[in-house]
Amino acid sequence: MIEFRKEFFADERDDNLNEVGKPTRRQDILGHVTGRSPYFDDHLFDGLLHIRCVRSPHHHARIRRIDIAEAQSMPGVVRVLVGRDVPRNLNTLLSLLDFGIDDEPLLAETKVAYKGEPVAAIIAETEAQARAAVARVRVDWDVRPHVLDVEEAIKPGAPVVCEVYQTNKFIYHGKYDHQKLRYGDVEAAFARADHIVEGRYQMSPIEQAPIETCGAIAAPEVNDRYVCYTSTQALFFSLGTAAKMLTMPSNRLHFIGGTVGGGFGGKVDSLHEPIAILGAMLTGRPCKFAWDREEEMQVGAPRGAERWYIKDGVARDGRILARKFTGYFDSGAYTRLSSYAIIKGVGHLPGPYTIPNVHADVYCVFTNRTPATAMRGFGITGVDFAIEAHMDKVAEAVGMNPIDLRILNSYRDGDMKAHRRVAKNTALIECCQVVADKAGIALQASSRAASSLRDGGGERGRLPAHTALDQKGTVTGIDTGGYARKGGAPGRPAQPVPMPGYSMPAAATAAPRPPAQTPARPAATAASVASSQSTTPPPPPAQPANTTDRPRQGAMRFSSISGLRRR
Amino acid sequence: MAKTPIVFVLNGAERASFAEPGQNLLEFLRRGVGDLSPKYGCGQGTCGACTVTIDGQTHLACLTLAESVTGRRVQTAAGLATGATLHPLQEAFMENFAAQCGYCTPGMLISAKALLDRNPNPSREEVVEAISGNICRCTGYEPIIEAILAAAKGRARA
Amino acid sequence: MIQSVETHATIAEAQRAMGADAIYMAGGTLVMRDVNAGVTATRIVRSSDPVLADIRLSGDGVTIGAGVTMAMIAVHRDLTFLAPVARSVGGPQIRNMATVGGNLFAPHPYGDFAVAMLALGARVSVAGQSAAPRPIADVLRERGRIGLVASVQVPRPQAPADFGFLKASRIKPKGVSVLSIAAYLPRQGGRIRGARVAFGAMGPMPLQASAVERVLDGQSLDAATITRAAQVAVEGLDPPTDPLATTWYRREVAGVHLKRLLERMARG
Amino acid sequence: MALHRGRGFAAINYPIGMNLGGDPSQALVHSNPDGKFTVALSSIDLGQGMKSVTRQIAAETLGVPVADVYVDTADSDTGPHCMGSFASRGTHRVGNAVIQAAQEARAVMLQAAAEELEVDPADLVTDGQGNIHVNGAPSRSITTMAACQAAQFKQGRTVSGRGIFLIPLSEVDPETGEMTPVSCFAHAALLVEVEVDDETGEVAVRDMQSAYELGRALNPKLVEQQLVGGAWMGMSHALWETTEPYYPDRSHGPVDFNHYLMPGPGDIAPHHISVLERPAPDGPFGGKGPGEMCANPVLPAVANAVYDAVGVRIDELPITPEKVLRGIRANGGAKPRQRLARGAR
Repeated sequence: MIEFRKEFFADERDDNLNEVGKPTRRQDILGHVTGRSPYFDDHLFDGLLHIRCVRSPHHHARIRRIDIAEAQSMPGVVRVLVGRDVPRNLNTLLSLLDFGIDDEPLLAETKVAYKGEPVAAIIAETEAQARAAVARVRVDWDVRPHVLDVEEAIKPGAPVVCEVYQTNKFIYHGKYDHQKLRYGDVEAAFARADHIVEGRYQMSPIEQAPIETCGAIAAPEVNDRYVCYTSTQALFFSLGTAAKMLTMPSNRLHFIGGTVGGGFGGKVDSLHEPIAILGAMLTGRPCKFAWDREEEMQVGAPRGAERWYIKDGVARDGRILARKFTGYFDSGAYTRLSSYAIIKGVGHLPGPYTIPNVHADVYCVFTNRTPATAMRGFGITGVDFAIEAHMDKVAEAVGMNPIDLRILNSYRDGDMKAHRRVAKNTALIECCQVVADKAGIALQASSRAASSLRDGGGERGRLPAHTALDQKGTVTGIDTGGYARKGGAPGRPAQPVPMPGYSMPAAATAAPRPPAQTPARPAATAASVASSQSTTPPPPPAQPANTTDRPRQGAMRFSSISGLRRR
Repeated sequence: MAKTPIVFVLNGAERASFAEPGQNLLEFLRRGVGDLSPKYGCGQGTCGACTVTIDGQTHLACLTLAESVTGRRVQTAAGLATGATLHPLQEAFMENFAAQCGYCTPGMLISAKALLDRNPNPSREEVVEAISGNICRCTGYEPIIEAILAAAKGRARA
Repeated sequence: MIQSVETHATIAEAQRAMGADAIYMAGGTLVMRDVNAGVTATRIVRSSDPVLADIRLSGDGVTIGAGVTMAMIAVHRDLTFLAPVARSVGGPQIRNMATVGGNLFAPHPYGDFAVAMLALGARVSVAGQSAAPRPIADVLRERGRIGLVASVQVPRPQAPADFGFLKASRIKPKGVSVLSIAAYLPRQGGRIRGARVAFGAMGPMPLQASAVERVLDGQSLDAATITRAAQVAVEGLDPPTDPLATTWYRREVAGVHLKRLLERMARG
Repeated sequence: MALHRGRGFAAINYPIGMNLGGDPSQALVHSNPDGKFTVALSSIDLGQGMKSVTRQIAAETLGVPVADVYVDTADSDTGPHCMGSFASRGTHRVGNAVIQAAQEARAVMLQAAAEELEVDPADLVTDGQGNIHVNGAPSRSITTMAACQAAQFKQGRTVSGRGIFLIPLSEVDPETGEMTPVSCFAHAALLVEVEVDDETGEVAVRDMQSAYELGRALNPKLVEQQLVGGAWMGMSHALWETTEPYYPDRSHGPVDFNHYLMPGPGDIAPHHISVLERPAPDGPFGGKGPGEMCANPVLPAVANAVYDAVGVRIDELPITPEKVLRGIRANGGAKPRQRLARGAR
């Protein structure tokens, strides 16, 4: 039930290749069908220890005291880990890319911000013994008010979820409490539109649900190194995160993975590797830390729920004149990757259409739920649902066939996009035409004749003469890293280097890697404890949780400082 | 806690090992016996990744008490091939691209084999029913159904 | 955490070995899940009593050992009326493991076979008790303290069309119950005599729909009767909200599914 | 009771890769003395086929049969740095890095061959079957094995190559959102047909017609795997999946696959796929990466189809029977729209 329509774009392709384009069998298929593909847990160790976490039963609570004495004396228990055992117990994933402020402990010490947040880890001879000991850790909780809805969370007086971000909003560019997209003037265009179409769209939190749950096994290796077998989707991301949190040179870690039982975005958070390695460091024995299915579903980070409001101004003939978005991304209790998903999502607006006026305010909101993370289509799937459900309403409002409406508004080669780059290599119109044809839907003559290669550019390729700007949501005193550099790039960001089809990618000049910083625990946690006691009155616009001159942290960082190669 | 000695037949060969009290068959096979082909997916009996046959009937190893296989015949995906010769289902799964991450594949193959062993020429509906206790997150099931039907057809010709 | 596993030769001995620190394991589909999660007793008690696997026909009834699996019922030539019920439980692997006795103890939303047992007016023999078998409704109500089930005695419908079963689930072909319904409608001279209708996943345990039974009794299974039965479907039911559906939804569709089941039975 | 058929449509584009920190990936390629190659990566195969597609890319670039290449993934001691397998970046980023590495190794192999054949390496071509010959003169040839043997045992050359792919770092303007978000886009359009039960609110997907444009299909069977499985996941997101059924309330969160709902093999519908290939100028052999975007059009298409069938707009996912039933009740019954019927204008 699949056909390859080679007649489309045939003159842009050289199909005379030896191996590319062939239905070659998968290299890994023999291992899969014989049950011999080595996933992380398919490595046997004598004396393997098992790790299970003690988790918060509350959405939001301060920790008065953690009593591990009884658990420590349970049969089979080798060691109990708490936050102070983690050399550097605060991290944000994208710190490896110089983006965001460390906001999340590996094991919570002073407070928990979501139900299921780990506060201790039991290391025992058997999994059953670890489970039994988990039940014997006594935590004295001071339960606090919590907030679960994104729009409630950003109201004044809402409980502060994450101490680093006092208004429950991630700070972009050290400047705004949301990411803006401004292209043209939507309000002016709404005033001259024939139809205004509005909608509200809500995604649900979704579990990546790989059949293999997340986990890692770490063991002492010869030469004073540690080997870590892991289900990670991003080997060096996990290695870098572990090196940072354990303050360990990256070359003392030997990560092995690469054969993973499904990921879909759920295996990038790098929570298992540092705990498993820490266990191996402190016990001198191989340690396994993996989620069971219940944890995978409720403690493992889901696709974050997004809420989108869309307002369109539409001309009688179906042309969309203006589109305005307000988006709330439910990041849960910590940042993980949601901050970046919004940047990716904003670069995607207003969808594959050429609309002369586009406006978006998108907020990364902290709530007392399981932190969100990547999932297949991260940053895009939710807003695509909103856009395309909305397009159906627009079609109805102007009385058009929904496919004709898409083709009429579709972007074409040469059109200017709202993120101020020219569209190229587009093919939306052809996809629409093929489906309409297969489904027996009669399109307008203009839709049938349309092409991604024609009628783009020109007037459609020019930047708007006027763009309405504003300073709404200004924040001061916060530095959230490279992407969040205060003021950002004033002019024209770097253009991509054009690359020919099969030629070698332009040789990249490797920027010198900055030397590893000596880890130092930032003052953020301690400083913020006091300020979060009150739920009222509303905190003023983000007080500095970190000073702008705080050195960037990290045992190993992937990115050259953003902007080093800025042109 | 006394461990229990267990003697059973795994993929045609007699095996012996010790089980912890309350240990499930999945953990016993993997860590006690070293057969890593059944996979842990849930420990709740809801995903089918640990499917094995016991005396020819499919069971969920995670919900089976290890000692209940004493004296019985267990088959896992690791025992499907005969020497270097793959089972027709394995060939069909390779040919039909019926696996992506491969993690559900061993359990899926065992469910499919149990079907073909009792019904060599199943309908599509019977295939669907036979794999309904095995969850796949990657493939959308269609290539797996196709592979099982193809294996059945190949066998019918042979 | 489990410290020991005991296997007893008879179900009566197993009954005697039970205690507050013990859990009885039959097919394992319910108990092993708890064992894996570490939330259970310290002793597992089992029984190898061959009588548990017996299926004995007697006149117009059948006695099914508590250890008989769903798969055994699904293929038994004298139990074809129960085959659709057995096939609705779990997937193929679960059916090879799950037992008739265990199903009586399955928590919401499981226990579809028990729904059928309730509709058929089955009686339950408890291990080590010489007293007469007890009505299943009592056993379901007291299932936390009833003791071990040895067997279930089930009347066999005189006509296959007298018994019907429906399970509504979100996933096909294997999904757990949004609700399930079993109806036993013996007919004499075209009139229903002694109607029994039971719902699953509509309360803390399988529940008998007395209001529906009252509407059906003495009537022929015609459109008007079916409509009236559907209207009172939810009387006496107490459906919970769970990840699959809300109380509201279950109440809204209970009558719809009852109507569909009764219409199917009316068609024969 | 009535079952109502409805059709819904959606069209999307999808950005390939991410624009954070240059999004780099590296690859190393080297040959054994007999001309059999290994590609060392730290990239991850989650099932999407990373090992398989990079193997084909390496073989194509080296000019050797695919059987002469194996890909080893994800050992941090041997595989060079890669950001990871996410953001649809694998095929595009890693593929480009493999091309660069394989080109370097190929250049050494051709140099070695040239020395043996006493010709200019620029005049040599590979036949993809394990031979190197002078362009236009197939008889003046040497096997890749002989060339690699000569390089390593006679000439003292390493038949190996290093590759990296890095995009220019891109700032994001805080005032306007100006940025270079990605390097290329994939596209899709999809029409779904559903059947809605107006007494229970249950929705069944009956048919899907799609067109996906994903650059060059580097391996058509791997593409098919992604598109079939991805569309299944899309309908699953649309109609079934949630970890918090009563969001933003956190109660009743599922903890197993009996309560975390995904369509079973009995819920799937025929999916008629058309693949269009407009090669990406910066993609490996023009490939883009179909892995993530294939699910996206299904979600809105299903929502639009439900509206078409019974006149109920569900703007909150997932589209449960309860939401549909409540909508039908609120409207005073099903209100079919039928705007995309066959032949409709």
